[in-house]
Amino acid sequence: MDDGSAPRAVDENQQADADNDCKLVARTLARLPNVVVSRTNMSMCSDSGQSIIEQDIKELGVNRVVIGACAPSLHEATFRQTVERAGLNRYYYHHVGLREQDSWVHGHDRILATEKAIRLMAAGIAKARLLEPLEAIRLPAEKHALVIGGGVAGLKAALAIARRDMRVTLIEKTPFLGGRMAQLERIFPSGEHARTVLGGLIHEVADHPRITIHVGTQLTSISGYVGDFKIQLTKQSRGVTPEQAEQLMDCCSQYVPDEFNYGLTQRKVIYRPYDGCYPSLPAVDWEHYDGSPITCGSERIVLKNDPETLDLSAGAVVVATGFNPYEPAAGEYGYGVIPEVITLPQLIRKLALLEAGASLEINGHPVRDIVMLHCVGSRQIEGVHEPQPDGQVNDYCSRVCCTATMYECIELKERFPEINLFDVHEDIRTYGRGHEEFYRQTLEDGTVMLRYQGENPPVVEALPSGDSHPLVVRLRDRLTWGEEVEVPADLVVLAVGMMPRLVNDLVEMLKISPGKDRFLLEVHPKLRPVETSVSGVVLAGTAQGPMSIQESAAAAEAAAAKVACLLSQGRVELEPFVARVNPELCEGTGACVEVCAYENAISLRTIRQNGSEKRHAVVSPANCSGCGNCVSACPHGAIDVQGWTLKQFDAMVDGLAIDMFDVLEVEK
Amino acid sequence: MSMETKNHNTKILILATLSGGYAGADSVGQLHVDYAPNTYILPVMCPSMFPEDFYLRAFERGMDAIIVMYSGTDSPYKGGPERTAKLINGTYERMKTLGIDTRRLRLTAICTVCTKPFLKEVQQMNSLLEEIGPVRSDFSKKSEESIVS
Amino acid sequence: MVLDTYDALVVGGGISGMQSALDLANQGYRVALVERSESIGGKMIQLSKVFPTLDCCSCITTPKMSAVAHHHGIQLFTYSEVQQILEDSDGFHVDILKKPRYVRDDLCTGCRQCEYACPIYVPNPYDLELSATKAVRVPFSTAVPQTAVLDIENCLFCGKCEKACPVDAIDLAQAPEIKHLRATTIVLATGYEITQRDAKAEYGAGRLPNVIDGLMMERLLAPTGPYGRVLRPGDGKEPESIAYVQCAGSRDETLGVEYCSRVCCMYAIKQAMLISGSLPLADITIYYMDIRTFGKGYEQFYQNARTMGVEFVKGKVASITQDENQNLVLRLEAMDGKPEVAERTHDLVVLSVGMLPQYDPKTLYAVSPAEDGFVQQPSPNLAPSLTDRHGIFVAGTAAGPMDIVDSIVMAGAAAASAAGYIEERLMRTNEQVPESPVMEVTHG
Amino acid sequence: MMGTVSARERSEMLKELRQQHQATVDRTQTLLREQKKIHQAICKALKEEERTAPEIAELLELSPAEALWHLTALKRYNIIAESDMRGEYFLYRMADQEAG
Repeated sequence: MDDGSAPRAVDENQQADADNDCKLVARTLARLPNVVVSRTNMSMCSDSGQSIIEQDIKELGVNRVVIGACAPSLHEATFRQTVERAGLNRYYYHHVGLREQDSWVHGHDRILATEKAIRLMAAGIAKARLLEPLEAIRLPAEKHALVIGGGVAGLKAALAIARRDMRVTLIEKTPFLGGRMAQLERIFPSGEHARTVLGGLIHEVADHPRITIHVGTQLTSISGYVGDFKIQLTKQSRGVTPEQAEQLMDCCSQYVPDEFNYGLTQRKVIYRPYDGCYPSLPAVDWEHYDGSPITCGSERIVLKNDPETLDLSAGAVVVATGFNPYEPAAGEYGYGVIPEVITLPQLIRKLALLEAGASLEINGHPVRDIVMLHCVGSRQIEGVHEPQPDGQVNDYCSRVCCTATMYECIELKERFPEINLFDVHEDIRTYGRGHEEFYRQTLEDGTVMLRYQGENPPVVEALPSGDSHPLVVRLRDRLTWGEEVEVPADLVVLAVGMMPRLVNDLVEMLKISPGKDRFLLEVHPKLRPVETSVSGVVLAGTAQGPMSIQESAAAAEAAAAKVACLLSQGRVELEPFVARVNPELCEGTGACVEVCAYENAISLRTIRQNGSEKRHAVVSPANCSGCGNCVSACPHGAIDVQGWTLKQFDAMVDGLAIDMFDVLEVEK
Repeated sequence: MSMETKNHNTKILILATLSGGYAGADSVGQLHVDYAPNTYILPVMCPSMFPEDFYLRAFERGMDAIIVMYSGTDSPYKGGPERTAKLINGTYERMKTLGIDTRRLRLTAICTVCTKPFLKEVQQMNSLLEEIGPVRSDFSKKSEESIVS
Repeated sequence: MVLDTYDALVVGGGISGMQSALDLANQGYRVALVERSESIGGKMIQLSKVFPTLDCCSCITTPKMSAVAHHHGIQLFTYSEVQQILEDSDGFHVDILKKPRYVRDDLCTGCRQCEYACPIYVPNPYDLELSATKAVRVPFSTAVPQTAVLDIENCLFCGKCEKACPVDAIDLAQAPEIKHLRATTIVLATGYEITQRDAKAEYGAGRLPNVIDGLMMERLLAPTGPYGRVLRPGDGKEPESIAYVQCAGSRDETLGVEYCSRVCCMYAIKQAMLISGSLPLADITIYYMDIRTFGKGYEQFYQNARTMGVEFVKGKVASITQDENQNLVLRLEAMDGKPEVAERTHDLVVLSVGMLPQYDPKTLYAVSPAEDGFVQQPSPNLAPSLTDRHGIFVAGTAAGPMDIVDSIVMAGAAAASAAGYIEERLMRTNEQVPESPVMEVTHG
Repeated sequence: MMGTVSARERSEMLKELRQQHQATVDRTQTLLREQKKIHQAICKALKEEERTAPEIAELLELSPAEALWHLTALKRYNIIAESDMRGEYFLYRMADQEAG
């Protein structure tokens, strides 16, 4: 049995991917003071690996555990639970990241990588000697979630959270719910009508007693932590009342391009995006309304936006801010320069606007030959594709465009059987359940398949007027073994990829991170696929990456499950890494209070001690962020962040500096 | 096994924030990009906790360079980055009086996916160390007295 | 009879089932998890590393297995199968058959003394029979639970294991047991099968030892694999030239499998990268129809593999035959850049086999399969985890091919749907307290 | 403490079980005899000198795949060990006694 007076450390060194000589590391570390046992194991995180740790704690009296393995973000929590199961305080555990920061990055120099492992572990052991038992901070949690985004992912997340007996506030930046899905017509794989399906979902959400909806609303500030985020929202005025709305809309004469139809049509600045939208009350487009009075009969009415501020607290935030279709640069495959080049979303709107039985025309000419061009704004290659203005190259696949293109090819053939279709692609990625069927149908319909190599993309050019066609698409076709092919076309449709909606303000406020592709980043695609690095902020849908409707709905429900895991018990546990004052050393200088940026986190109190009054600092753990501003400010060294003390850091530096000749076994 | 190779006599201490540099270093790991192994990364919540003495002591203990990879404007801690910058500036002043080359201490913002900036920082610091040598060469210029009281 | 009562029954202990169980139990629900094999972990625990992060697979899987095993809210039934399901106003009544391990799970510590003592070597299912194990064994090093199982079909009844066992856990008289339990809702996470290696006569009908499937290659690449390195099973040669045949069992009308299996492109590319890591001199060629690297970070992974020198050839492999040195001759049609039919020789061929449904869900669960044989999703867009039976939800590859990331997300979705269903039921029960008359439920 | 079954009772029980599972016992006994023969032959060959899987196959008149399977089996239970390479094949040798 261990009497607690002699701290011991055990090193469990997992060979993650190692070029490192783990066994040498383990043998060396075994020689360090207090180390009781030092092991290597292929998978310490497995159940059998964890039982070894439990056994060592129980049988050898080990009372500090250090593991060098993968990044602490992956398995630190796992091992804290392990030591807790064996009866130790969970904070008697220290995790050293040897995989991502050593064995995976120093493959060229095994000896130095091994030395690095020894030093990092020695530092970890040095810290472990000074670890103290800590208790998690338990705080009540609001069973209330804020969902940002009123598209299909936000709606699904809101409904799933509300069904789990929690309150939801759903906010949508635009004046109407529905998001990108509302702009679709028939959706794959079921063939259902998008707005019919969506309408059903919206009404379930709108009718739910635990869901509050705010449209025209954005997050303007957020503070706090999981379980208790203090949130401020700003809500734009609707601008019209139900009584005057229809008349005002009739009278309004200011038109702007209609983004619902991707600029193919115009709409008024008082508008409904589509029939059956929610809310049905029209709204004023404040961004475009020029402020001039609207003449209605004898009345001249000036519309006024009087944004309202709403304050609320929520336990968790779901980010479902969705995507934008890639907007090709002017001249990219002729887009914006040649009127006969449009995007796939535009084609979908164009076909929706076309009356049944009418023939397809572009720019006043009948359409006979259409080229569908894949991967516009997706799978871009540096040096081949022009970067976007900010230097970004979209090197990812957008998942849905292949199936969406096949699906449109089928619709085109159904409605205009005489049209010739040419599908120009690098690969056809109809991966989803039932999607291959659409590929096959497209082939059966007689669509001509042409395939280019990514490094050698096709070229779209205008033909001189008087030519049989307005455009020509040129490519080297791999299906005919590299033949140069020219396809004259009346219409070129660009299957544009997905881009995350740029929500920089929101990202900054929430302190979450975008990935290299600018989509919001999850902690780990398999271990924590919908969580962000900020506890209590989760991701849903295409804000995270390209997804189909089905995938967005599933991701949204997964996000809801995560929210339920966090909040359903009505309390959250926070790490105890907050400031702590040593009353023995505190002289009440107040230097700590001065540098603290958090309200009520640290304050001076007067206490009576041995008959005399003394001022000293007191920390309120729930308000403390653990930043440590106060630690460096205290002239008497009286404050520390629990679990991250200065003494521990000094000891770690000493650990890194150990003399290798003292600890290494000498080879005979 | 011998630990002696010719580039092995320097150590770079990297203090990296969990919300920034530490995650950035993990991202480099996920890409399996090789870099110099004389880099010792310690995770920190926010480097504003370190007083000037901490850095001086680390130099004294044989850290030849220190890179503080904080989260800059992305920091989740209010006031943390500003205070860190102030403390580092204070440390520079004290390094000057002690004769330690101030380029040995560097404050830089590294984000969770900043893999290229991370590698660049490590590479630049190593080039500097090749040029100016280990920290004890700075100390030997000064008297034997201890630098931290 | 008093029944064990659970909020949810999760059928299947692979990655989807484990994730669903954890997502439900972490919300405070009581969950029963039934797994038909000796250990949880599913197919995922057999894999080497996972794309696109190249994390070692056991680093992702084993902690989840451990979390499931230790969770207070989860009751684990391994080596057990659902026998019968009845439904009444209380929910589902389920009979579970606990198959005899012939080893007492309350005593066994997983020390493997029985395994060392057993004289009979049998093909090891965990290594897809590429290696050997014993007739009594702990299924694999990271198995949960760490309880031995005795394969009675290959037992000599020699008694050596009984003598070797330090805790008297061997019980050759063990009989199957039936457990009865009640659950409000059921999540089907029953997974998939892979295409049989002998499915295609053109590819040697499973008779060529050096034509292996993707899962076998996973075992060869795993650090715990049969040889501890990549060797070809036909004779132990270290291969210098390895070919991947894509869509071997998917997008193939002759097999009646018209769908894409979604994972094969990525696992082939991943394996190619891992092989070039361990055998830097080996040539690796991937013969494909379309490269479908559609997930987050996948396209970049594919481009990296191309940069690393993995050769991608667009071409359909018409047939595979073996020469006198056990090398394999591939006949290729419509090869990239060349109109003629070509022949190429490789040391080892990996068939990128696809995913097939496990079983017909109709018989036991009264849940309809779709035409592809996987569980039908009547509301595929907005409620992908719904089945056509009220109260039964589907997670992961039981609803068609998908990769691990998508399975995990869908497992979360199934957990959310199941939780919503449990809450609705609770609300209804609460509303039926004696004083008030039975009321219409407005939200349900 | 649990009550333990006496050695006598145990052997009685085994005898009964063997009768019940007569077909299995017959099959596994044949299998055991074959395996023992092969394993003894492999060990004898490897005691003479280190050999590759195809060499063992030729010596024992097995298919190279079968030879490899048995070598893998013996290696897994630390009876033999992998050695250096000869050409494209690994050699196998008897395991060090201490390794068991």
